[in-house]
Amino acid sequence: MSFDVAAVRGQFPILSEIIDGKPVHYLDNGASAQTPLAVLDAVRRYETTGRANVLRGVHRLAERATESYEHAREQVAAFLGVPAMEVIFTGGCTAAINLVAYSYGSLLKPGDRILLSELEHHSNIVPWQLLRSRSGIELDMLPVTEEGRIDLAALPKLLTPKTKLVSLAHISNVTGALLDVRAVVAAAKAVGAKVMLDGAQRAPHGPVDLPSLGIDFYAFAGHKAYGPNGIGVLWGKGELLDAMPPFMGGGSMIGRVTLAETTWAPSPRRFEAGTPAIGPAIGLGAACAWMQKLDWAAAHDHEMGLVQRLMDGLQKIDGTQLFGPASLQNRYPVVSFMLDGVHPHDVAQTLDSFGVAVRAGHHCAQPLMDRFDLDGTTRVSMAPYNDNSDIDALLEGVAYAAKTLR
Amino acid sequence: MSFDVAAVRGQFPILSEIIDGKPVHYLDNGASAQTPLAVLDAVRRYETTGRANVLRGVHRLAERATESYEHAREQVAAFLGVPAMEVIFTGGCTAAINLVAYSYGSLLKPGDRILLSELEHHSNIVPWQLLRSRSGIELDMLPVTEEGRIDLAALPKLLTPKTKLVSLAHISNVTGALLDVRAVVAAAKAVGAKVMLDGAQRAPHGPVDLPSLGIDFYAFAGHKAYGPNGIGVLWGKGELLDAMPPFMGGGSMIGRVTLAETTWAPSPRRFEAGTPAIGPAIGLGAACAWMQKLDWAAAHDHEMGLVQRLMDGLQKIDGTQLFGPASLQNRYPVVSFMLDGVHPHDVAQTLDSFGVAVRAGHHCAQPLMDRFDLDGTTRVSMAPYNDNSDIDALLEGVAYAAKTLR
Amino acid sequence: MNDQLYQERIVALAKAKTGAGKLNDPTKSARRDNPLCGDRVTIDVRLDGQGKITEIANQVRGCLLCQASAAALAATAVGRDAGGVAELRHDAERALGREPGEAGEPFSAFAPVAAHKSRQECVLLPFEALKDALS
Amino acid sequence: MNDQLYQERIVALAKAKTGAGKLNDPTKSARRDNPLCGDRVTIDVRLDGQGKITEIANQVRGCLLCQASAAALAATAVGRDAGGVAELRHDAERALGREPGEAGEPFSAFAPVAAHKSRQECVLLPFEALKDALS
Ligand SMILES: Cc1ncc(COP(=O)(O)O)c(C=O)c1O
Ligand SMILES: Cc1ncc(COP(=O)(O)O)c(C=O)c1O
Repeated sequence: MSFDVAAVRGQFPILSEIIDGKPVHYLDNGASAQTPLAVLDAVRRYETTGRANVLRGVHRLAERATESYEHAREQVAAFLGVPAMEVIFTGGCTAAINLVAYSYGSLLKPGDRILLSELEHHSNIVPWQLLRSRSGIELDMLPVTEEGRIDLAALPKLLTPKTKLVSLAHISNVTGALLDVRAVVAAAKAVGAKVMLDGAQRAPHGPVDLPSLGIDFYAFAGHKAYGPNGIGVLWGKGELLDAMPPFMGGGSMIGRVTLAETTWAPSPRRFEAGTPAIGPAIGLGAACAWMQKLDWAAAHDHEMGLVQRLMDGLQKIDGTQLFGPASLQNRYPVVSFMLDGVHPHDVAQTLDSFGVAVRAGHHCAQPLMDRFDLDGTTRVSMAPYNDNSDIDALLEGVAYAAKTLR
Repeated sequence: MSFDVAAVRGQFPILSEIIDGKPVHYLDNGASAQTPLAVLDAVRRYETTGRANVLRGVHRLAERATESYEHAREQVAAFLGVPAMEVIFTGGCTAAINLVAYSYGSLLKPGDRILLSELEHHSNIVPWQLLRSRSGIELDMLPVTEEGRIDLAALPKLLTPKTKLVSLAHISNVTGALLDVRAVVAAAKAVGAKVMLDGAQRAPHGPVDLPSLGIDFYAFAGHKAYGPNGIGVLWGKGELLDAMPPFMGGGSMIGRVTLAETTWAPSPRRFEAGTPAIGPAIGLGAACAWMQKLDWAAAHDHEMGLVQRLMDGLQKIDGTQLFGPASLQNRYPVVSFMLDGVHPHDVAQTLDSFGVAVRAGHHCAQPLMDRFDLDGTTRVSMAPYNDNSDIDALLEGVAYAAKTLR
Repeated sequence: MNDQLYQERIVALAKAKTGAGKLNDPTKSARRDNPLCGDRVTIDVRLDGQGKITEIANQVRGCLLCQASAAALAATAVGRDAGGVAELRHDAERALGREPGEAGEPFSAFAPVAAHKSRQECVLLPFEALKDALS
Repeated sequence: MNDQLYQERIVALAKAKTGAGKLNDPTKSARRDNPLCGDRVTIDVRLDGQGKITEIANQVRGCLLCQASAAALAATAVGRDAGGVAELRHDAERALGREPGEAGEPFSAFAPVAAHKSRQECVLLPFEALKDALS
C-alpha cells in the first residue's frame, strides 16, 4: 500500500532524462525494462576492478571474476528458488528456448509431439518449427479464448502419450494473462510430458518459486528483468540437464578433447560453451538481488492500480477496445488495446510525441494476431517505477490520436 | 616508434588499480583484454539515455537504441573492411563458430570433409565434432610444426574435392603464430572449399582487411578485443549467408510466422534471433572505433619489443623453454613457455603473488598439448597497454619460481 | 505535444484512399509485407501494351503512412511504366531525406518522416509492391 | 612479493614424492582429470580382504598442490578402508576452510590454499581418484 514509487524511480537514471523537451513516460517494459543504478554499478565494478576470463585463471583478477560470475548464478538461483547448479546462463530468453529445442529436442523421435499455444511469442514457436523440420516431431497448438488466455479446456484433447513437452508462456506478452500452471502441470504429468515455461514476462515482476510449480524448464531474459542485454537464463531440473547432450561446442563445456572424441563437462558448464557473458551475468545477478529487495505485494498492487486507471481511462475514449482479460485477477500489467480506425503504429507514434513509449504491432505473436484478425495492438506494459503521470500522459495521447487521425 | 604507452594505459581504469598492495601487471590479454573508458562510456550512455529494444519500436528511445545498435554494426564493419549488412552479432566467438557449424553445416552431406588443425582452440574443434556426430561429415587435421605453426606442407594431401570448409586460427592462442592466409586460400579455392578464420586472437591487434584475404567467414570475440562480454561477430560473404538456413529461431529473424510455416528475414537479421545483445554490441562498436584510432604500426612495434624483452629475459633463467616461433616474423605477442620441473600452474600462481596475471594450462587446446606431450604452458599475452614494467615483474617472478619450486 | 509527423497533408492523403480496393482481372498484382511491423500492401495494376499503367488499386493493412503513400502512388502512377514509377520513388526518397534534392508533389508531404527512420519503410512499402507487380 | 601459497611444508610434501609410481598388478586403480586445468592423477591400490589399503602408488601430471596432496595421501592412507580415507578428506576440507574444525597432520599444510578457491580442486583431485579406486 505504501509503495514509494518516487524512491524506486530515483534508482533509474533514464527516467529523469528529458528527451526533445519531454519527460520519459516509459511504458514499453515488456519489450525491454530500464535498468537501476545497482545493476550499472555492479557491471562497472567488474569492468574496472575485476575483469578477467572465468574458471581457468589462477590470478587474482580471474579469481575475482569467477567469484562474481558464480555469485551472480547464486543470485539468480535465489530469485528462482532453485540450486545454483541448475541455473544456466544463456544469451537471452530466445537462446534459452533454442538450447532446449536443440538439446532436449535431439532426444525426441519422429512422431513425438510438442504442445504450444496460439498466443506464444515467436521465440517459443520458431525454435520448435525448426526442430520439426530437423527431426520429424509434430507440433500441437492450444487455442486461445476470446479473453486472450490459453484455453486449457483443450488440454485433454491435445495432450497425448506422444506429447513429450508442453512449452507455454507463463504470462502472455500481448494480453498479460497468467497461465494456470498447476492445471497444465497436472495434465502434462499424467501423460508423462515435461513442462517448460517461457517466463520472459513473468520474471520482471518479482521472485518466482519454481519448485512449487512442478515444472521442468524455465527461461527468461535479462534485459526485460532490469538487467543488461546479452544475457538470459535457462533453469532445468538437474537430472534432466544431466541427461541432455550439449548444444554449442567450445571451451569450458568439455571434459577432455582429443581429435577423435570429446567428453562433456557436467551441467551447467556443459551448456555454457566459450567465454560466458560474464559482465551481463553479473548485471543480471544484481538485477535479481535488486528485485528481491522490493516489496512485491505492494509493487504488484501499485502496478495493478495503474492497469485499472488505464482501463478506466481508455473506456472513456470513443472507439477503444481492450484485448485481454477484463478482470485484474490472474493477470499482470501488460495491456493491449485497439483504437477503431487508427492503426496501432499511428497510435504509438502519436504517443511518442507526448513523450510516451509503448509498443505497437504484432508483438512477435503473429499467429495470435491472425487468430483474431488483428493488424496489431497497442501495448502498454508496466514496471514498478511507472506512476499515474505515465498513464495520464498516455491517455491524453490516445485521446488526441482518436481526435486527429480518423 | 613514438608510441605513447602511458597515454594508452590512462584510458584503462583497471590498470591503475592496486590489488593486495600490488599494481596490476595484466598479461592475460589472450583470455580477456581490459576495456577502455570509451567503451564503458558508450555502454553507459545507452543504458542511461537510450535504452530500449531495437528494430520494432517507434518511440524515441527505440529509435535511439536501433540507431546505436546499427551504428555499432557499421563500426565493426569498418574495422573489418566489409559491408555492414554482412556483419552478424553473436554471443561470442564460440557462438559465431557454432552458428556456421549448425547453419552452413546443415548444408553438408555425409562424406563431406572439414579441414582443421591440431593447434585449434576447442571452440574451433568441438562444434565440428558435434556436427560430425549429427551429420556424418569427416574431419581432417593439419599437423603442427615443431615451431608451433600450422604445417601448410600437408595442405595438398589433406585438401580433397570432398573438403567443403577449411577452418583455422588466424593466430594461435598458444604460440602466437600468424597463419599464411594466402597460401591456405589459394589451396582451398583450388578444390572449391570455403575458408573460415577464427580471428579471436587477431582482432585485438588492430583493423583487419578481410576482402584482401579472400576468405568466406571470420569470427571474433568482443571481450578479447577491448569490448564487453556476451558479444561476438561473425562475418560472412553476403551470398553465402543468404544461402544459409537459420540457426536459432525467435523474434526478428522471421519474415512471417504462421502455425504451419515460417519464412526467414534476410541476413544479418536471419541469424540474430531474439533481442540482440544491444548494449554489448554498442560497446564492441566503440571498441572497434577505439582500435581504429590507434597507430597500429607503432603499437605492433611496441608489442613486439615487449616480446623480445620477454624472450631475452626468459633465456637468462635456467630451465626455461619457449614454445612457438623463435623469430618475431609472422607472429603476434602471445608467448608460451615452460619451466623445467615446475608445473605451469605453479608458475602462474607464483607470478600472481608478484601482481602479474598470466594464464597457465592447456589454453583450451588439449590436442596441441597432447601432440607435444605437454602438461600445459605458461602463456604471456600482450596488448598495447603493456609496458616494460609488466615484463620485468614477470621475469622476476619466473626467476623466483625457478629458485623456490624445484 | 510535439506532433510533427502526422501533418494535415499526410492525413488528407490517407483519408482520400485513392485507389483503395481491387481490380477485376488485373494484368499484374503483387503483395509485400513488412515483417517488422506487419504492414501488408497488395497492389493490382492493369497495363497497356507498352507496359504503362492504365489502372491501379491497392489494399492496405497498414499504418497511416503506408495508406497515404499507397494513395499518393495511385494518384500519380497511371500512365507510367516501371521507369516512370522509379522516378516517383526518387521523389519519395527525397522527401525522406535519403536522396538529395527536392521532392515533387504529392510526395513532398512525407518530409516529416525524414526524422523518423523507423517509419520510412512504411512509406516505401507500396513502392516495393508496385515494383514487384511491374517486374 | 607476497608468496603465501607455496609455503615450505607444501613444497616439502611435493618434493618427498611419497608413493610416486605404479603398483604391479594393483587390486584397483582409477584416474581422475580436472578438465579445467588438465591435471591428471592415477592412483593404484592393493587391498586386503577387508578392503583396507595395504599399498598405494600415484602418478601425477599436475601442479605442486596436486603432487603434495597425492604424497600426503600416500603417506596416510595405508591401513585405511574407504571410510578411513573419507576421514582424511575431512582433514583436507578443513584445511581448505570448506569445513569447520582444525585439520590434522599432514593436511594442515594446505591451509594457505583456503584463500585460493581456484586451486582447491588441485588438492582434492587425488582424493577423488582414490575414492573412485575404492568404490
Ligand atoms: C583462438 C581462439 N578461438 C576461439 C576462442 C573462443 O572465444 P570465446 O571464448 O570468447 O567465445 C578463443 C578464446 O578463448 C581463442 O583464443
Ligand atoms: C513472452 C516472451 N517470450 C520470449 C521473448 C524473447 O525474449 P528475448 O528477445 O529477450 O530473447 C519475449 C520478448 O520479446 C517475450 O515477451
